[in-house]
Amino acid sequence: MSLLDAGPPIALVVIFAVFAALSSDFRTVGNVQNILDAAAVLAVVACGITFVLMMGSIDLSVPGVMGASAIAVALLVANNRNDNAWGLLGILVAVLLGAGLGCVSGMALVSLRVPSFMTTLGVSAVGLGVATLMFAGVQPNITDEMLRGWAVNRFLGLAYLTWIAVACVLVGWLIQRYSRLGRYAYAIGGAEEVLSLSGVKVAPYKVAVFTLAGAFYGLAGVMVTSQLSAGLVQAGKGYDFAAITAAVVGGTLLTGGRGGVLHSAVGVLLVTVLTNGLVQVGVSPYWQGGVQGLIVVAAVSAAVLPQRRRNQVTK
Amino acid sequence: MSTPVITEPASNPAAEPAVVTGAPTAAQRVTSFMPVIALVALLAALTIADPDFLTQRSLTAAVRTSAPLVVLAAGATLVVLCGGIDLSIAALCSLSTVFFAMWLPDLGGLTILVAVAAAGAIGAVQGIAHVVLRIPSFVVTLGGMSIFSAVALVISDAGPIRVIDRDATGWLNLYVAGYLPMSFFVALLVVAVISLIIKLTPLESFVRATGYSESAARLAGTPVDAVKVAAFTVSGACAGLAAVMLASRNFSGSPTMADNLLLPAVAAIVVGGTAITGGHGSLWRSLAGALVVTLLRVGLPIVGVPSAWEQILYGAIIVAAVALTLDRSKVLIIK
Amino acid sequence: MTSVTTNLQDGPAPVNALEVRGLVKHYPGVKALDGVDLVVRQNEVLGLAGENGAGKSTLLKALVGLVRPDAGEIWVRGEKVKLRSVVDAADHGIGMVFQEQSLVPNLTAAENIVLGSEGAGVRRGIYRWDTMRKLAQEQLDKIGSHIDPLARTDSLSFADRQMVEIAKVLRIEERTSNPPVIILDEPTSVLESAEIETLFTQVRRLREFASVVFVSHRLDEVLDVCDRVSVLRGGQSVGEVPTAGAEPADLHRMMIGSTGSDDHYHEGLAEHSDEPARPRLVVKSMSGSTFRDVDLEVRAGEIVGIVGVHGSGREDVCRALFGAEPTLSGEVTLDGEKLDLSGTRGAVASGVGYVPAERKIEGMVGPMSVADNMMLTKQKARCTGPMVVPKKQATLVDQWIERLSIRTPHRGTQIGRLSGGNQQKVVLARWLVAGDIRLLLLDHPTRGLDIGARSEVYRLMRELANSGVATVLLADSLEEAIGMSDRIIVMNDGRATKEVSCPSGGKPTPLDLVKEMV
Amino acid sequence: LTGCSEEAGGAGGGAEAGGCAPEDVVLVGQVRNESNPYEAAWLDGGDAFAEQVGLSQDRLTYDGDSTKQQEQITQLLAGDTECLVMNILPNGDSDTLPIVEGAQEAGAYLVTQWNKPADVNVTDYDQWLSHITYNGVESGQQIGDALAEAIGGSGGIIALQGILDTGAAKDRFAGLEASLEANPDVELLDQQTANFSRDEALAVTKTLLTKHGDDIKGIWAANDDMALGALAALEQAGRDDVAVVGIDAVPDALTAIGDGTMTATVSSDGPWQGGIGLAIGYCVATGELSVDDIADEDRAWFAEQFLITGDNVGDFTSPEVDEADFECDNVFSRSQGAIS
Ligand SMILES: Nc1ncnc2c1ncn2[C@@H]1O[C@H](COP(=O)(O)OP(=O)(O)OP(=O)(O)O)[C@@H](O)[C@H]1O
Ligand SMILES: Nc1ncnc2c1ncn2[C@@H]1O[C@H](COP(=O)(O)OP(=O)(O)OP(=O)(O)O)[C@@H](O)[C@H]1O
Ligand SMILES: [Mg+2]
Ligand SMILES: [Mg+2]
Repeated sequence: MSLLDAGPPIALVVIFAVFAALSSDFRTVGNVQNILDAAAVLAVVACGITFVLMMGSIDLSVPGVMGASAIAVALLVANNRNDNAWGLLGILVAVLLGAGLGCVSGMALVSLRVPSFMTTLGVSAVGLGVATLMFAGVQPNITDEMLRGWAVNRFLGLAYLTWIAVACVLVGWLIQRYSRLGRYAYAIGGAEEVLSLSGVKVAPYKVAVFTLAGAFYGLAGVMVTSQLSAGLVQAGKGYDFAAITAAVVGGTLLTGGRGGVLHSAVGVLLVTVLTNGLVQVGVSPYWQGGVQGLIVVAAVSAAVLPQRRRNQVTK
Repeated sequence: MSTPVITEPASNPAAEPAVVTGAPTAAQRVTSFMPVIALVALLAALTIADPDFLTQRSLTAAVRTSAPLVVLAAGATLVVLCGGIDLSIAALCSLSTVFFAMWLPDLGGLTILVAVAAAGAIGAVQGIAHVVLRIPSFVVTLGGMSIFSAVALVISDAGPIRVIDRDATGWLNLYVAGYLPMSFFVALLVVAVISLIIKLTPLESFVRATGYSESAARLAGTPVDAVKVAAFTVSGACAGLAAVMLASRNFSGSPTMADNLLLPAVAAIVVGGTAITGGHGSLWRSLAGALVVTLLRVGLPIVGVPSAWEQILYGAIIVAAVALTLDRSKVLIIK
Repeated sequence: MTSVTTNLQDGPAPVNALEVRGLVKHYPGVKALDGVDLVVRQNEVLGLAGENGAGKSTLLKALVGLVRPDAGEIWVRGEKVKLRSVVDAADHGIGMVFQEQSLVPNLTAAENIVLGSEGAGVRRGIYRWDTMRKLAQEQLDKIGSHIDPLARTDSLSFADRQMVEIAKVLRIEERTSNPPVIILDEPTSVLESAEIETLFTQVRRLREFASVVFVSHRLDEVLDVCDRVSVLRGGQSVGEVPTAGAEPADLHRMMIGSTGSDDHYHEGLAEHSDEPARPRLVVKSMSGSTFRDVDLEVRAGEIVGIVGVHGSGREDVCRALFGAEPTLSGEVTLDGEKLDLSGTRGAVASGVGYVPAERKIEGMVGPMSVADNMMLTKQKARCTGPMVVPKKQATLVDQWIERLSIRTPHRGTQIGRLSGGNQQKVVLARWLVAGDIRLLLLDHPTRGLDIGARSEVYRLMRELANSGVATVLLADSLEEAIGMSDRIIVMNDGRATKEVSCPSGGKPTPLDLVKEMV
Repeated sequence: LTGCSEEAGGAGGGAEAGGCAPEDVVLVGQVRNESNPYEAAWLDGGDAFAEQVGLSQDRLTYDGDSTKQQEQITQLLAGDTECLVMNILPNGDSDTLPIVEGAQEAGAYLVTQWNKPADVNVTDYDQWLSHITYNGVESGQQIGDALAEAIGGSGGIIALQGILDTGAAKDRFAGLEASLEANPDVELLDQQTANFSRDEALAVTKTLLTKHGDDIKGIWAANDDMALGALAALEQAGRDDVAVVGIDAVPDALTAIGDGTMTATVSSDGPWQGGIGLAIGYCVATGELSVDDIADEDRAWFAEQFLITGDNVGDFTSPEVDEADFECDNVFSRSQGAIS
């Protein structure tokens, strides 16, 4: 395990310890449960975005994809807007919608040869537009007991949604470790040209990775809908940068070929602990964002410090 | 100091006459004009959708509107050319509008310079943090973004600060030759001056070499760190100038005023055809890109596209625009 | 190798493993291939020689479907084929180890070996690591390598990675029942002599069941390992020779179309004044993370070679002297002044130049022009005040293109489009344009260069030395180190352990040095 | 630089109101986005009014992006402005002035709502017909009082603030502070911002619930979206003993009040707001009303608002546009007095 891998977990432990020392409210079991619950949605988003970052691409489509799937699921399961009551099938369709939008990002990347930065930004706008069309001015509220229950019911002290997130991290890790898709995503970030030289057609894998990521975002949109009992167009607002931050803090490189789902999970916990801790410690709301930014920069620089080399390239 | 004298090589029979020139081919010329072609195509489409859109007043308003975005994008283009990214420009711009509005009563006309200088200095600090701590620019400026927002909120007491004295920036609302808005003229000037300085000095090769291959540049003795810090400084200063334009347009400074300009500014750079991976691109491209983005932002709703469809169209068109403008021969692997 | 020849004479006319007829490939401004013919027989090692830019790599890439030829035919075992992709070529039993190492650094060796043809290693998209490891192990066993298949590739040594590449290319055997054709494009340019020996053992082993095409600029190697050599010049085949009894000079003559001199190292050019020149570079007990207490003195006009095996730390010493690697302690002076080693800028300002070994990544900026690459360092030479004067630059660049006979269509051509040797010349020229160079640090400056280009680089080094430049040379081979250096420092485990004086006329033998190195 | 002139041939100011034929009037309504019920209802109200006078409304949205709002207005004013009527929701206080100045210069009729810097006077302009808002201090105080009553006059509460740099957030919080003064036994345990967002309110409330636990008896939210987020957090924490109040009377909040899960909200009538601004502009543009005849206290006024609790929620569940509200002699009927 290299230092780059060890840095973020150490940072997580240190930050956790500091908050625990500063605030008695922070170090309660209830609060730890709360932190884990609060990390659930971000963890699922981070799972998806990690595969994209691993390839050296970037994904800004999170707000649009989550918004579209959040509204879609709210309109498909039992709700106050129409007579649909598709239950699990509705959730599946919403996740597939997310996957479809992700697929569009990937297709535009490989067929038009437009950088993912732009294709995903475009798809985000499209997703928000589609969500707004479906929203049509009236808030869809869900009455589906199962979906609402996911956020409310607990197992071993944690909400079902949190267990779903744990399952996603596990599945993500398995994909990354044991599937060709995951290993190729990793390889594409390491040396894309070598794959082509070895006769591997990378384009389908790239599309598949964006599709997979889209499915994770779609699920995240469903989870937000479950938490709020309502489908919001803004369900994914801010999750794009939060997830990228979490992944980077966790040790995934934006240039690709390094990091992974477990790294990002650590990053997610780190970011969530920070958000929670700053509130618990009582930092003024005005300063919270700033302090968080400062700590993220400090954490990353502490993690890369042992790696510094004279002629190292930092982009 | 000794000067090596190299004699002619003994035999060189196979030396072919140089038949090819380094001048760009016709195809390359077309690619370099693609951003302009995209701009014209978009304008034509908007005009077809609503013939009233193509009036002198309307175009004047559009270019005036685009001025702060052009300046922001121009500054950040330098950072992108060096292979980095500056996510803090919008937050820094917001912070600078607060600076400007706060300092104006005391400093008068000098405030413009002071605000630009302050923003430049803040940009430099980020640049130094990036090169000294060796943290990716994405992370440094992401941190900067939240820190600047917090500072702006606190010093402004979370509210807009009115600009009472409009004389200091009144000139920005004038028109050159009756038609060209002064703010856009200033934006053009910024693009032209920075471009010329880069073009006419070794900076061009410094910046590109840094962007294409930082390690090769460093081992060739190129002042990579200085170039990067300079790029962040200029990017910061441009955010400051954009702030002056926004504050003069809104008659106030506010801690969130420009926050939403980040993605449009980066989109402008990419739509112009500058490679997000560094090395290839130019400020002129970003100028055209900023105009495309502005036309999309104001044009679509004005010609009557409904809100939801406006977003869908926006998404589709920026992707199409990049498909058109990016010169793939300069960017081998598209990530 | 005689057995092959006998076979040819006695048996029925054998089908050639591979045959190329009249292959043509144009690039903008260059005719890379101009009607090349080539025959590769069964179970032979065919050498391919030619100057930098002669079209070797282009030809080979055409054989694995990476370059689509404009005209000409490719025949595989008597059958005309069109090769559209690497997979296509592999299906026909043709595989290639590329000039630049091409492994995915963050994957395991096993994955790299089976990459693109995982077969039973992947079932329905799911990796079966055990099978994968077994598959990889089979390939490694073929070449008798003992690498751990599950080691991450970037943790392997250079030589081991090369073994992985060969193991990987042998995977094509699983795709076809016919004996494969293995193409090795400059496999030795980055290897040490011991590693080269291992490689040659592999190549000879390959001949038992495959045909091999072997490219190297070290003609002695070519003659050593190949059965036959085909020579390319300017994109055309100019003939082939059996290696038995052939001399490097014969090959060289064919490559350049005229007689070359025998004295590659131009020892005759070495000027030796009687008075000892003043010391230019003085290094006193310099230590870094990979070297300790290194003392070094280089006089003006002197070429000092440093030799050592992989991991001896000589490369880091070189980089440290350029400020590209941190030094922990020690004192370095240049002409009596303390050298600022806090970064590369200080060294450059003091007249130190560095030519890195990794040309593609560290030496040049691929997408930029020849002119820009040449002028990257010495800005004053092309400027008046702060401004670049295009005319001044053009004159200067063209002058150096001619002096070093750099083959490029134009000074505005992207350097990435030149052949390796010509790229290297541009990188060297970078330090010469201003004429104020005092110390040159050359890390494998002739890696990948053809014999002519190498000879020119040697001549250049000599003339620079004669004009007073001090040179530190990490040579490509011991012969080169001995041939070029006035003195040789041997490094071992981060320490300078021995100094061998090396005047022309009193040169040590490679064996003398090897003894000191291990 | 020679040849600078004052402007690029703009239409020039001047309020010779009333020259427009009814069919020439162009109606524009601009809000942040159509993806929340309140603002979507606002634009629908505008459509209803436009239909009433046989016209149609141009619906503009700017994604809560101040610069985009300014850009759209600038572009709009660069077109034909002679009979242009704009009913605008400025994104923040700082966005009002440039819109006003632009309209004044171009000669378009402007009504703004919600956000206006206190020191800018509507009466200084003659194209800026009116500014309408709800009394944020009052609503903040009303729900504060309702909350205090719901928790029996004593106990701890937490507050969820809106976007910190908006006037609405500040006024409403000032109202809460006034309410706290009047209810000395109610203690403000904590206050955080959730940026008017349901999602953020959920996360913040969860954290505050673990921090303060059972001490929390009530949650004061600066709008209903955050109140609904807080309700979701309470549900997930298994707490049903906490009173929640909000402002805006969005349909979901009314439902919650009907269910008894939420305590109170304050009405703001989106459809009416969407129609009334256009109505005032239309009346002036067509000459039925003259700017000079509008009383000074009707140039910047608080619209009528109601505290909605379980007792009266039935009266508000289906807001209807009442055409009579938009008659030219009726447009100021909901005024609760001038903004002081
Ligand atoms: N992609 C390309 N675009 C343009 N020109 C090219 C390209 N690839 C090769 N060339 C040109 O074709 C010619 C042959 O190049 P090639 O790489 O085949 O030479 P080589 O014999 O392998 O040289 P070396 O010994 O240096 O590797 C050179 O002049 C080179 O500049
Ligand atoms: N990336 C690395 N990580 C850890 N150790 C390294 C790394 N690169 C080199 N080393 C170690 O540093 C020491 C010096 O390596 P270096 O490459 O300088 O050797 P060298 O003698 O220059 O090799 P060569 O003869 O090939 O030029 C060796 O012990 C090597 O194992
Ligand atoms: Mg080659
Ligand atoms: Mg080495």
